[in-house]
Amino acid sequence: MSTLDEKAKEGMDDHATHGSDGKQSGAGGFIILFFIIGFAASMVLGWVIFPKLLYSQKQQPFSFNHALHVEEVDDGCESCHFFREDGSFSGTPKLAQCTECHEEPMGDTEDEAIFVEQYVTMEREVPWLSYSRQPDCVFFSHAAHVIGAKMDCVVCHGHIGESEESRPYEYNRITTYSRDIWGHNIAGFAKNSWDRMKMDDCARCHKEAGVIHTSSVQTERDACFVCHK
Amino acid sequence: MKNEHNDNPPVMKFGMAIDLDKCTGCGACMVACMSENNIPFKEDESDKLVSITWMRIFKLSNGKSFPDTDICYLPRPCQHCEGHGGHSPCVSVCPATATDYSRETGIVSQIVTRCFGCRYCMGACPYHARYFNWWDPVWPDGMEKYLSPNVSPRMRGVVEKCSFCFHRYQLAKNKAYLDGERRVPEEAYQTACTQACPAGAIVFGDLNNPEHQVHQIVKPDPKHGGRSQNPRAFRLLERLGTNTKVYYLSSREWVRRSGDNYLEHEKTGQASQPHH
Amino acid sequence: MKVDRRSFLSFVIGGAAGTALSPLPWKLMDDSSIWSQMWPWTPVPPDGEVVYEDSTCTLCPGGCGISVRKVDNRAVKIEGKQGHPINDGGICILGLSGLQMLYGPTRVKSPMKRIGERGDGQWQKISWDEAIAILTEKLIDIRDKGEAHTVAAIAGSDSGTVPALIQRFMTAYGSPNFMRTPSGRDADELAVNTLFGNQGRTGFDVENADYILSFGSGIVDGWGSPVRMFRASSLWKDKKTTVVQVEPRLSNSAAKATRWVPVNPGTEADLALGIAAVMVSRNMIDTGAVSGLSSWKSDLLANYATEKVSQTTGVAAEVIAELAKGFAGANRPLALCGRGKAQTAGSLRDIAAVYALNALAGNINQEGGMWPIPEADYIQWRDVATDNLASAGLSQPRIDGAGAGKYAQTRYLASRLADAVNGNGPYPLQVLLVASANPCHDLPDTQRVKEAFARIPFIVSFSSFHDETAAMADLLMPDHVYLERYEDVPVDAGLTQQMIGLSRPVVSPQFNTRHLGETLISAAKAMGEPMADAFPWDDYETCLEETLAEKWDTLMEDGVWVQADIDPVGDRLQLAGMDADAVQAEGDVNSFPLLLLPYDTIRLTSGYIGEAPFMIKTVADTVIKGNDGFVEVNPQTARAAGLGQGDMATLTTPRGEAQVRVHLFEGIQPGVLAMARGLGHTAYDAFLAGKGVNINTLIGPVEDPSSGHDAAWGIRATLSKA
Amino acid sequence: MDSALIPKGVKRCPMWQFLLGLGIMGAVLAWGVYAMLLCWFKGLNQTNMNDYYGFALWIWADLAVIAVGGGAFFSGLLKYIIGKDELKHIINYAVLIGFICYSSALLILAIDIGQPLRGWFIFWHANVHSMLTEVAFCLSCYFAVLTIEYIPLILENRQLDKVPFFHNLSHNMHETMAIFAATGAFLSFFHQGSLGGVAGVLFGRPFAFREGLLIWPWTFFLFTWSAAAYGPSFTLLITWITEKVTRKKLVKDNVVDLLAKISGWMIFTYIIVKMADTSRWAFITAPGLGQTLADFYTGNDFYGYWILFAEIILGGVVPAVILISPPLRRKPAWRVTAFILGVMGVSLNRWVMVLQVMAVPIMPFDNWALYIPSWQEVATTILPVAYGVILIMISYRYLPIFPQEVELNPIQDESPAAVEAETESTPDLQPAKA
Repeated sequence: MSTLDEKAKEGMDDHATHGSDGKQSGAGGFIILFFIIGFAASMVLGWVIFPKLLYSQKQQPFSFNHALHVEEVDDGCESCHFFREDGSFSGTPKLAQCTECHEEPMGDTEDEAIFVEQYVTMEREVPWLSYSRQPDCVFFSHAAHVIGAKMDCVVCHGHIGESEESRPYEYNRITTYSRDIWGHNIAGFAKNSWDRMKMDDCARCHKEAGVIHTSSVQTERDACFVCHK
Repeated sequence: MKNEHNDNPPVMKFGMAIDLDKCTGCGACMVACMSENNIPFKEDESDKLVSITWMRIFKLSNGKSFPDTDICYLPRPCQHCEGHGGHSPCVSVCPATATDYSRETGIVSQIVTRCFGCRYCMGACPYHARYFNWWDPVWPDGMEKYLSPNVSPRMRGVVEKCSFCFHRYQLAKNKAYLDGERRVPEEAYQTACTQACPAGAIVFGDLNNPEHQVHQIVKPDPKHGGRSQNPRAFRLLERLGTNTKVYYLSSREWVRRSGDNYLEHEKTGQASQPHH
Repeated sequence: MKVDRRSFLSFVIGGAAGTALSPLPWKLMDDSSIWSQMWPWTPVPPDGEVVYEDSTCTLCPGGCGISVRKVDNRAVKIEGKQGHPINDGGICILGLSGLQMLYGPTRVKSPMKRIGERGDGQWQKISWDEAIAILTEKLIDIRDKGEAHTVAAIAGSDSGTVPALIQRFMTAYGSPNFMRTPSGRDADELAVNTLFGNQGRTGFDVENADYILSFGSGIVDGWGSPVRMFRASSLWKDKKTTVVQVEPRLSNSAAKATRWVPVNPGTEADLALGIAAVMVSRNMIDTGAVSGLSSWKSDLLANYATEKVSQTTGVAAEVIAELAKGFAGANRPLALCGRGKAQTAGSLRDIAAVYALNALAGNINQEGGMWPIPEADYIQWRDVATDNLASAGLSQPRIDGAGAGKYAQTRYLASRLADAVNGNGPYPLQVLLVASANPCHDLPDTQRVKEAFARIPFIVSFSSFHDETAAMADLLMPDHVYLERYEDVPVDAGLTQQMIGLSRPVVSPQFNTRHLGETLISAAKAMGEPMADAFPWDDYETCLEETLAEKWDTLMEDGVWVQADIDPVGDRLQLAGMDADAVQAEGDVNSFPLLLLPYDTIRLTSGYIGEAPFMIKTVADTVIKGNDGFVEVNPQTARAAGLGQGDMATLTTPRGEAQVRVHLFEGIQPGVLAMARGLGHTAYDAFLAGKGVNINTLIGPVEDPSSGHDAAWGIRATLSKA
Repeated sequence: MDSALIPKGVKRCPMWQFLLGLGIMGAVLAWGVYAMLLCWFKGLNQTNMNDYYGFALWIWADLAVIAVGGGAFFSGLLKYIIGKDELKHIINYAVLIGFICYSSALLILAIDIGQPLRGWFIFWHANVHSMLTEVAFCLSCYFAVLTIEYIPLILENRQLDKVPFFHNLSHNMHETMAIFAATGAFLSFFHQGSLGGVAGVLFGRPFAFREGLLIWPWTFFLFTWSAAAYGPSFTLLITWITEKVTRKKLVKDNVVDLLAKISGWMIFTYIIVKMADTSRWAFITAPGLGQTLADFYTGNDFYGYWILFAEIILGGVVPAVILISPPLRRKPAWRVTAFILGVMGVSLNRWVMVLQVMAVPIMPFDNWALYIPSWQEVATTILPVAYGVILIMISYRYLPIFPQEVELNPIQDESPAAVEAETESTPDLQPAKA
């Protein structure tokens, strides 16, 4: 007997046995109560438990003090996060950049010790977890935004430059996206421009900035290949 | 940026001219494309109906018997049809807007992460320029090292096709921003196949820009749907109204005739009967 | 409180409503699609800084400059080097596939010794020290017994420092048996020696010629320096240069030519001499560059009268006259020879006839003409001091018979190696060293070659790849691949200049491999005096830098060193070498009524490099389908055999038999079959192994009576329904 | 044992027979589900589709079941809007068959797409220019309508009907059924049409391409028309098979005759228009693009002129003539032959508009691509047939599908000897629907 048959049969039996005594249990109050219980339980599940299950955290290899570094360097963010000659953006610095200053331990913090012992002396790249890495299908041009549109880093990256330690890296267990991309608020609300970096957010900002072109025949918006690869 | 409000960038129309008299069928364009665009491969690639080759070389024959036989090779990238106002055969049929026509560049884009694999576009394309990922791409252990970060590897179950190496335009634009230039120079954006072709048979550039070599070769006639005014030039299946941006050149009449369907009495290059 | 069905239903409905109003279903739906957009098993190539590193490609003798794009430490793309004198940005399909070899699964990843039976593929990883020890102990042992000559080496080239180190190693060791794998170069060197009286090679100024008469040369199928020839072919189109291709089959080169002249297989030299006869009889020749014309003339006119030649070659008399007129009447005519990629040596007669045609047209050392020029001689090492053991070994005859007796002018005869080892040689071989060569696939009559290899007690392969020869080896000492090493690359391949390219390490070695030069130097040092004395360098890089001397800086800067003005080795051609009989295809006409010809295509490799997956992907489904290889047949011939497109057939030659599929092709003469060279690998990986038929299993060497070179251009065959 | 569930006044086969039938069909279903799971987990490499055959057996099956499922909307239109009241005796079954056809179509689509998890993009990121978007929206909406039309039928189950809420719901739904029928007809018009449009808009493929009216190519109207024409034939065919299997008369002759007549006239008008369309395409459209009819029907091993003959004459003219001729129509053998030919004809039409469209080479140097489906494709195509049979079996057993059944089959004897076999020849259903 297939499962379908069984189900059908069970359903029938159910109707056959309970159908007759259906009339006597007419307590309407209970019915509403059960509705409310079901409703509340699923709301708690969906709004509270589910996000907890969906997101996980990882710690950075060691804590990085942006504020301290910004004070030390001359050129602000661009001292370490700069444009290469071909117009591409360097992103997270490589070890070689760090060791320009950190050949020897600078300061006596625990993080500095980890950095020097485990990475500088071992000549290993630091496996930083990038909060704002877009998925592979996205082509994001820093040049277009920073040089072309003269945007500030803060618009997308928030005040990370003022941070004194590295916050945990949160990511979605299903997609492995950084939570900074998908958005911190489970309902999808974004207070700040950097709270979420999904495609709609790109589009919204482009619209606000008045840089929406009508190059796409299908959408009358920016063509797909502007930001995708 | 505000002052550029609704100020659309210059309208370009990237296209190609492929000289079939020069093309030797060597296959360099195919492999240049594969290695530029992270195209996967399987143990058996001899079934050409399931073999992803954004650039594919067809072998044409004049159909005559020995010793009057003649053959010609025809490299076929995506033709980047403009159709009527950007409604190329594939673009208008995609139900999820995964493929699109850009008025800015004339390039037909394919966003594989949007595509859900219905394959309607493949049915629509008369050039068979679209390929479905029937399998998950797998690189033998170690070989994934040569994958380029500029082109996202595709997953199983989506359609992909030639992009005119659009990522190279994106990168060239980065450089242009850095250099404070508004336009990408001709030599800064060339497709991988153009660059590799040892016979120099492929010329790529902006068909709208009279300074570009491709414009000078093709001499597109805007009054007649972009038809070339070069007597050696033809487009594949031009009579369907696909309005492609890949032009072919040949001094051999049989080759030009092979590029389209003609009734017996019709002259090669004759326009089709208007049917719209 | 009794939970009845309706309460439960109510609970479920409430739950459903709540769930719908919570992010759970919507986010799950969205996330599952995002998951599908970035499946963890789809690789995400890491981004980084892009740099280009220039080097020289050594996958074929073409000598192209390459620019390798790297992202951080990964090589991601090979492109042609802009402005390089040979390829100026262009690149061929093989060069483009290099990274699949670098990172591919067929690399030999460390030195290994055989532990199973030969050919079982059972290996044990060993250290380099152990590998060197095994090799040197073996060699010392043999040498001490006074049998140094029973060690032989076979290599893909004899020019450049690495082949020179092998040769030096052999000399110091005391063996005369260094062999180069056969190619058109053998015949060319012999022809220059015979016709111009000096050692040298030819260069062809193809770019400046205005009438090309090609006797089967695969101008766009990989002949000479392939990318240079592609560029020349396009240049000819622009300049409207006449190109005549004489060939039995409509090859790509024939299709690109202005005119294709189908000719009976193997009669190209007859046609060349027929044309020469017309030119001589009509006095359309330049007598200044030839000697011996008067005595040669009468024979020529008698033996190569147009009607007779027409009979032999199948080319109409008026076509012969037209060709003669066109060739002789052109300003800068140039005749080329060497069938396909010139992968076999060919007969002296074939090559001499064409060179004579060039001389008669007066193009020797002229713009657009043929240039007999010296070989590069920048390797100036002090002579090897040989001890008694070495001298004794060196005084022995070569195992292949080259350089003595009737083959006195011939340098190498690797095509005779199998025969010699299989019992017809002067002595048995004890050790064979194999470098950048894959004789177990590339030499004709593969079965006989493998038989011979089975007889050699100890084989060392320096191959970077698990190729067919490595499979027969006892010790693997893998070389770096070209993208991991320094090497000088002297380019000849028909160039009219002397050119040296430099291969540079683009990436650090991926595996535990070692530069062959390094291996030789350390092995020699390990063997002690007098071997060590012949290898005074600390390492290969020192050797290379010292050898290149003043060229080193140029090479480091430009990647290529060019010397344009060269004194030719001769300017008068001695009319000789053409009186031998034409070399016939092996086999009896009655039992084997058809002729099988190998053909070359640029999409398949020649030499010891196996096709990369990308290359195989471009191969048409009329060349291989699944694992089946195809044979090209004229529809008329196929019909007679009751065969149609795609049918399985048995192809039989005097040397072997293979199951093939039929591809009907109008561009091939009835009665002639053609099959692509370069397939039918048994080694390498699943992307290559087992695909198609190795035509070398069907063709055997045919000796050129005047040189001993393999002059086989085809073999007689039958084709029947399988 | 399930007698309480069986409608009043009718006889049903014994439980074991019913379960045996379910078991057999369940096994077929399981085979299809296995193939379906293979396609989902391993990908579409399980099929023999390829880059030349992006659409193949499945899309054909989709188009075919939707075409023959057209009986639901057209019968509804006739009954509720036009007012052919006799049809109320068959409308339930028409709805059920429609429901099966449309749910099957949706299932097949979910298997057919390469990325099922992203299937909802067609709604969320819809491209309004695409015929497929139109198909997806109208198809889903119409499926919802069919579900709504099917629900009151379920509620008529003897036990469910006892619940006052369900009883009232069912009653009220019946009242408003005309609205749903109208909605359904409207939606059907568009999605049937847009399925025709799917092929007709392909201006890169002269074999499929048609001129048309506004944005809709002629195939749009032809598809709608043909679904309306052949759909009732399919409903009647399935009814006939059901009658044979149950060995009972379920629908009165006058009802069958009326629907058959309407179907006949519809087919007749359709086939005239179809011939006009074919001629225009063959003599004007295709030659205008440099192609002749021979380009589409010669030079390969399968697609010959026979297919044109089979579709238009055998599958169009012949059934039309039989069904509009009263004497022929009233002979069951002729009538059923006409139904079979008609269903074959419309299925062949859908085959041509999917498979042959893909097969014809357009570039002169290209080749015909022929294709044989893999077993996974066949199994997943048979899956909906098994599912349909099971649903019919269950529905027939427990729901009063045929209002005239009680009247036509009065129960004389209450003894259990009078049993009816309803399961034996279920496989008969497969060829008719596949």
